Amino acid sequence: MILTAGIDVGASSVKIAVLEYGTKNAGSPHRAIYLAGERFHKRDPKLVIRGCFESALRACDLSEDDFAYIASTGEGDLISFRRGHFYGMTTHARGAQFLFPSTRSVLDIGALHARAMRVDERSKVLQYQMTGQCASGSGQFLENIARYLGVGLEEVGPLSMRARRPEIVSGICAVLAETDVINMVSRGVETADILRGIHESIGGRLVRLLRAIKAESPVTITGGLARDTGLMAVLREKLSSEGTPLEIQTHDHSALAGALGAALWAGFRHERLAA
Amino acid sequence: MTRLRPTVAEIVEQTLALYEDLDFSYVRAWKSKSTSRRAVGFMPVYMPREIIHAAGMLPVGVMGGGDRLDIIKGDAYFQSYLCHIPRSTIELALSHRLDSLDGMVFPSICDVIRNLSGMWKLLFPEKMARYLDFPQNFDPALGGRFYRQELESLRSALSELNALPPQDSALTHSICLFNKNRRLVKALYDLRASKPWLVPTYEAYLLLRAGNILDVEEHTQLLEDYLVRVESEPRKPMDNIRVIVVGSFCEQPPLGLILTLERAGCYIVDDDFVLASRWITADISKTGDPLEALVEAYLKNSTFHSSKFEGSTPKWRHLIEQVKARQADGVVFAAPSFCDPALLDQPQYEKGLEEAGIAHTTFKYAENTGQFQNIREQIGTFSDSLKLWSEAP
Amino acid sequence: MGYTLGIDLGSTTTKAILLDANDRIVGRGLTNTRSNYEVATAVAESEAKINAHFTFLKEAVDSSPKLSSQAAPLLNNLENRFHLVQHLHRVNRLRRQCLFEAAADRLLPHQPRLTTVLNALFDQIHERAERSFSTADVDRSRFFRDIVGSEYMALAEEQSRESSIALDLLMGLYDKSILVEENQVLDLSFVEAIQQAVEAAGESETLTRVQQKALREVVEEAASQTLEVDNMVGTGYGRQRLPFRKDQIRSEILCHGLGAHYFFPGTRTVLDIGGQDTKAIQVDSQGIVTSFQMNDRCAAGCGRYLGYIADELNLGLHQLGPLALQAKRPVRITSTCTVFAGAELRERLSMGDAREDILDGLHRAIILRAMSLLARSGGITDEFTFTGGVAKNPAAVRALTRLVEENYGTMKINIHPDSIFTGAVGAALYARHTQGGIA
Amino acid sequence: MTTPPAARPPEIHKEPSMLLQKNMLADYFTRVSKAREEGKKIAYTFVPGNLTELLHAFDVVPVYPEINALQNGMRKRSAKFILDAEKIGHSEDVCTYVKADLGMLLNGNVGPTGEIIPEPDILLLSYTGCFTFMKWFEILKQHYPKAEVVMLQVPYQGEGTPTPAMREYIVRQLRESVIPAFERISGHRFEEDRLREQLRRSAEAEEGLVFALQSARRRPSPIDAYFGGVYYIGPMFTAFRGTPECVDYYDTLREEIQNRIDAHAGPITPEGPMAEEKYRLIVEGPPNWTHFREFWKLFYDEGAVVVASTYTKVGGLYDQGFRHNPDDPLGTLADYCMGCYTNLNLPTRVELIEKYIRDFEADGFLINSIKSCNSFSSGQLLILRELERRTGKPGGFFESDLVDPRYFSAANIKNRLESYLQMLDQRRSQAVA
Ligand SMILES: Nc1ncnc2c1ncn2[C@@H]1O[C@H](COP(=O)(O)OP(=O)(O)O)[C@@H](O)[C@H]1O
Ligand SMILES: Nc1ncnc2c1ncn2[C@@H]1O[C@H](COP(=O)(O)OP(=O)(O)O)[C@@H](O)[C@H]1O
Ligand code: SF4
Ligand code: SF4
Ligand code: SF4
Repeated sequence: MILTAGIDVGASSVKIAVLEYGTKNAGSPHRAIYLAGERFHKRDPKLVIRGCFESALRACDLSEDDFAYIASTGEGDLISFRRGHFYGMTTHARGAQFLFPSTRSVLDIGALHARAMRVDERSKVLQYQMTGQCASGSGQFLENIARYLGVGLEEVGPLSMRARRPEIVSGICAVLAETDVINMVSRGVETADILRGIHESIGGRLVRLLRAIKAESPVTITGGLARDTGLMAVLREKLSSEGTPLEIQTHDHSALAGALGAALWAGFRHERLAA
Repeated sequence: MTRLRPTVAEIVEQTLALYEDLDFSYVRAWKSKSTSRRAVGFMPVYMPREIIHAAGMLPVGVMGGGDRLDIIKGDAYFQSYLCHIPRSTIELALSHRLDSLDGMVFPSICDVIRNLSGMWKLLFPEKMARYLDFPQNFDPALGGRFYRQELESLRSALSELNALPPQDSALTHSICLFNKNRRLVKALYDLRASKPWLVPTYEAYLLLRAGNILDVEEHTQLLEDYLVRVESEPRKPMDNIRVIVVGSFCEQPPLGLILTLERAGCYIVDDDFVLASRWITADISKTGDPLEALVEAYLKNSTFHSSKFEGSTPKWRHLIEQVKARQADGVVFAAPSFCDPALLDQPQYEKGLEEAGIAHTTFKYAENTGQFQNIREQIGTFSDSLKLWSEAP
Repeated sequence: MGYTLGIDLGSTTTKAILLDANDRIVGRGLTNTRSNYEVATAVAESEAKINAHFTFLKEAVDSSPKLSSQAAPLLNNLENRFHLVQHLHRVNRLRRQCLFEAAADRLLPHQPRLTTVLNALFDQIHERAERSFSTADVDRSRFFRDIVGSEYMALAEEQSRESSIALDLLMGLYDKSILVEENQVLDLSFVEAIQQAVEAAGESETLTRVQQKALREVVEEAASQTLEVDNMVGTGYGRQRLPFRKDQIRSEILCHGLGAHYFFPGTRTVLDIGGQDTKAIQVDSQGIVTSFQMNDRCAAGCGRYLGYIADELNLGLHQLGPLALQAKRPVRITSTCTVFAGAELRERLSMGDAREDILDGLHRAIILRAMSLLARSGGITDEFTFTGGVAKNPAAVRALTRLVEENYGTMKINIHPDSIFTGAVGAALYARHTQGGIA
Repeated sequence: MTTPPAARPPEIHKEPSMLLQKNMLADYFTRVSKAREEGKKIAYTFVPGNLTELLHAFDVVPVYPEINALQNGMRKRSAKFILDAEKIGHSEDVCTYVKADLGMLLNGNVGPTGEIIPEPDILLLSYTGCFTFMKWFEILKQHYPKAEVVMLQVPYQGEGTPTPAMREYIVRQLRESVIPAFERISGHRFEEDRLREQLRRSAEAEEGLVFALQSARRRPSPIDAYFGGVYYIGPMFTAFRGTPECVDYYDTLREEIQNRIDAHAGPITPEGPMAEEKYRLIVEGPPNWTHFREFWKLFYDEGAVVVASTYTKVGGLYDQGFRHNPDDPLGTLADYCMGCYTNLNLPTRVELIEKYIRDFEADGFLINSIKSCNSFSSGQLLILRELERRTGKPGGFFESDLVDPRYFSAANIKNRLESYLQMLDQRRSQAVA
């Protein structure tokens, strides 16, 4: 057994996974011993990453030298203490399949990007599609809206599910959404209906991403928005009613899938290098 | 007189300087050698440059403004949902950077370039601006005949620029020069395909771009120098995948994008950048009527392409052949945003590749894209996926 | 004598202008736009009226033999006090709202601790306000929301560290409460507030008894002046939803053209960069619009872009420009999208690029977009007037000046200190001149 | 504010000609759906530069994918179709007519009227003024491997006038490849007299269309030459040209317009008759189909009447004198193909609109710039400036799409239209003062 770490640097937060990697020889299963994420909150990402990593060391009572391999993913350039780097989709695919071995497609929904991947049983990415250079419909977008509505992130999902008459919106700017939302509020649209409308629109885009890669069931959702139960509900609904039905699954550790995947690939790579 | 071959580094430096020179100083310098010299610009994708050359003029490929040109006035002419190249081309012209060109030819490639020809007529009435139609009917008696008439009419329009009557012998001579040039470009592409670590696409691309502006003989020499010199460069193969890039035939990807592709683990073993230099795939006949030879080359020996009607063989078949010939691991579709010809072809290509079990990936860009993160992630994953999994868990 | 009122309901700010019968500006009102447009309009209008009262007050003080010697400091002080009174009033309302939110069911287990923390927090906000408002230069361009918001955020961070109450929870309470607070009209009349201000001023200033009495008199007189509004016209982003008659609504393009003409009769091209839209307008010698262009619904080309960046850096909007002016090695920003630019900014910062260098690039980016809009509207013709909130930003002005010079040659570039009111002035002019039926 | 369910929208006003057309269209789609049973061959082909008379001469039933897309747009079916096409990999960026058509195909090729549109035997790629047409049929060819593509390339008027070489190219293609292909596939011999007969009727109906279009020179204009105009060109530009029904339709139309002229009445709109003609406008560019009525209403509400439009010329510039000439059947088809609006180069388009602005005494002009259509849209901003410079009339610029509802923002367009019209007002009052 060896120790590996995966550090996923996202647009809004850093996520760390520490893994007991069951090598081929040992034959033991891989086991995550530490999983955590922290948001940058306008602070210097480098410092947050370092701080977060040190908390992990402290919590596991380890030092940097104990690791066989530290891998970065995402904006890994910010990490000086990594040994190798894996691309985001490679790690999310691996992480998702670790959480749910049955995974055939992965939908990673983060702060700025969403990407859909179709994977084989060895978590090889067969096809994928990402969103572009406009943050409309991204996690950050949703966060902004929640802020304008004075709703906490964790309330977004439950509220949206209470909607009765979703207010359909489309393609609104993540930044200017403030006024659109204000307009809706001033027209007396319920908060729940606004949120649901936005979920519908984001959901529509996500479904298109999934369809574009000819996603297969089951789809594992990774990234921070996996926590948004409202969005998940919309996705479930759309994916069961439009085209070939797709089943989706989320895990408590969905948001950490990238870090997990990186730690897993780290172990794999270490073994190959050692061989 | 013996001449010292420039080194690879020098060639790269020279071609990069040419690439970055948005003022086309080379053209000015070339023209300043004689008052009768004329230069004629042409838009992508294909232009029978021989005709311009034979008229004693410098054919200059105008490929937009790339990523270093600020668009100040160009947006005044194009809506946001149109591709980028026409606006940067207009910007170049309005900022007097194209003043050294005595005329422009707009080959038939898409509606945007077609309309640009009319815009040129409205904006710069004092300059020659010609639309050049290509045949979509490949019957020599129909499309061939029509194309010949187009070429004749272009020829006489050119001869008005410097009052020299067209001469068949000159055209034949030009055909020979360009044949040689095409052979060397082909050699460059073949070398890159067989030893991609030796010929980074960054360099190959700059060399092609230089061919857009340099006098053909000078360019041919440069290619020769490069091919000789690069063999002895101390370059080592890397664990990269081999890909073909498709869709970038008109608006060109920024250099940063080409670098990103290479850095994210890809060897580009074929592409459709600066296609005019490779549109004709075999030597053009140097015997007989030279115009007829140009027409025949177009009808029979031109590459498959989005703005050419595919006839009975779907384009994806050609692409699959290319993948096999180049022993590529996969295909990268990189098309400019809003490029109808490239984007409408993509799903057909994709379908064909899928049936043939060839990996592929798709993204869009603009010539002035500055953000490559997304693309890097995507291409990185693509190359990861093709190489990591030989023995994955 | 009647006044006309022009309201420009912008996406970020709502502006009100009062013109007297001679088209002289007597009152300016500015507030941030919020979900309830009527509130925004009402607040801007009342601010304009307050401002008009101060205009009258100033005239009265200036002409009062007993007070004129100390007019400037006195008025300044009075105005600061006045705003402090208003401000504290709102802080208290916000405190009550936060406490109310903290009593929500799901928070019950935390409530006792929350109450303590919130009270401590608001006590400090209160104290700080007392201090900052008494020192002369308060930055009036920052609205209640911004001033209180940044203080709250800083204090909440402190409190959460000390008290183990999650920062997110505290911020959530604030976000909810500020919305409620903002959508109420101020329930404090000019007279009440000014009297409190006079009391306070009387105590602190070294005024003689006679002077104090004189002050009370002029204040009373100014406060009692009625502001009879004959007609009003609304314009701006939210004009369709203003509670106005159709003939009292004008397109913001027209109002901007006319407003720019009011300030600078030689204007031929107007660039307005507001919060949510950017407009390039060509006007004729009468201020009548001949052509215009507006940007798409994308924050990347307008004021919100800078606002977003300022938020990212935890800076006030007014600090952004001056910082950018100090750039030494400007950075080229590659993202178009505001949100991505924000991410790029953070990334570059942590890579070691200087804040001012990045800011310079960001300013240039927004102006480049404006240049393209200008080109689309027909280019730039002498004289050129720059209006809207962003005209207050010196780095944006510098970038614009340079690009205009490079691409259109030298010309007169006008920026008026009241430029943010351009649309409202245009609206007020329409209100006056449509009355006689010259529509 | 929501409308209570009980309150029905007001009755839509329809002119007799509109009802007639509606029936013609319904019959047509029925005919199409039954064509196969009746042993007829089916050709898919495009509107600009279509060879309807020739198809009829071979008894081949024409199907126009553009018209299907348009009709589906008006019936609010296109949004789903477009999404479906995007699902199979088509880009958001490309022409939505193509995507709407592919989407319909993916959904069983059920046409706008609910009847199934049969597969094509022929893909007649006679395309004028747009490259996308070529791509479109390349794609369709993959879906219909049995169909034969027949190419008729129509050269673009790059230098402003059709040259004899271009005309000859088209005529030769017709004679040497198109007609033989049709003879082979349809099993009918080419009968030139049948074609002549058709062309004669075409020319007759064309007179009627021109009467309608020219009637807008009057004040008040009895027609709206854009929103109404798209109906007036319907039979002429599609499957009816050359048929007796087409002639009848234009007779009815003529009578109807004459009645309004006599009554000094303005156009009939779906909201009712136009009250007062406050503005006379020229419009360049196609309309948006998904919100057609909403779009029209914006004009109606403001008293804006469109007196001439370029969209009504995509199927030929009859108002500029062109008539099908039965005495030179193939030559006239060639002239027709080359003369369609989007086959004109930009300087010619500018001249044409300039002429409309003057001839129809317009107060200004508007450009509805369509995201889908590079052929129309690329260069329109220059057209705008050029026209403003030449005529001194202000131009307004809108952006929308043909059949993709995602690109129609009523609020935005309303805002722009209002601002634009207020601007016209201001300039008028200034001119008076
Ligand atoms: N409980 C939650 N409900 C809804 N959204 C959430 C929740 N928690 C996190 N998010 C969303 O997740 C996003 C962050 O996702 P993440 O995958 O960490 O992004 P990145 O890796 O790009 O930083 C945030 O933008 C936020 O909107
Ligand atoms: N003091 C200031 N310094 C710099 N920029 C400012 C200042 N005040 C406002 N702005 C800028 O102006 C924008 C608001 O402009 P404004 O014309 O009021 O917009 P709108 O009319 O759309 O509400 C803000 O987004 C901000 O970028
Ligand atoms: S619309 Fe908004 S979210 Fe989209 S690119 Fe523009 S600024 Fe970014
Ligand atoms: S990039 Fe594509 S759409 Fe644009 S001009 Fe070139 S070929 Fe035409
Ligand atoms: S691009 Fe324009 S002309 Fe061509 S098919 Fe699309 S809508 Fe029709």
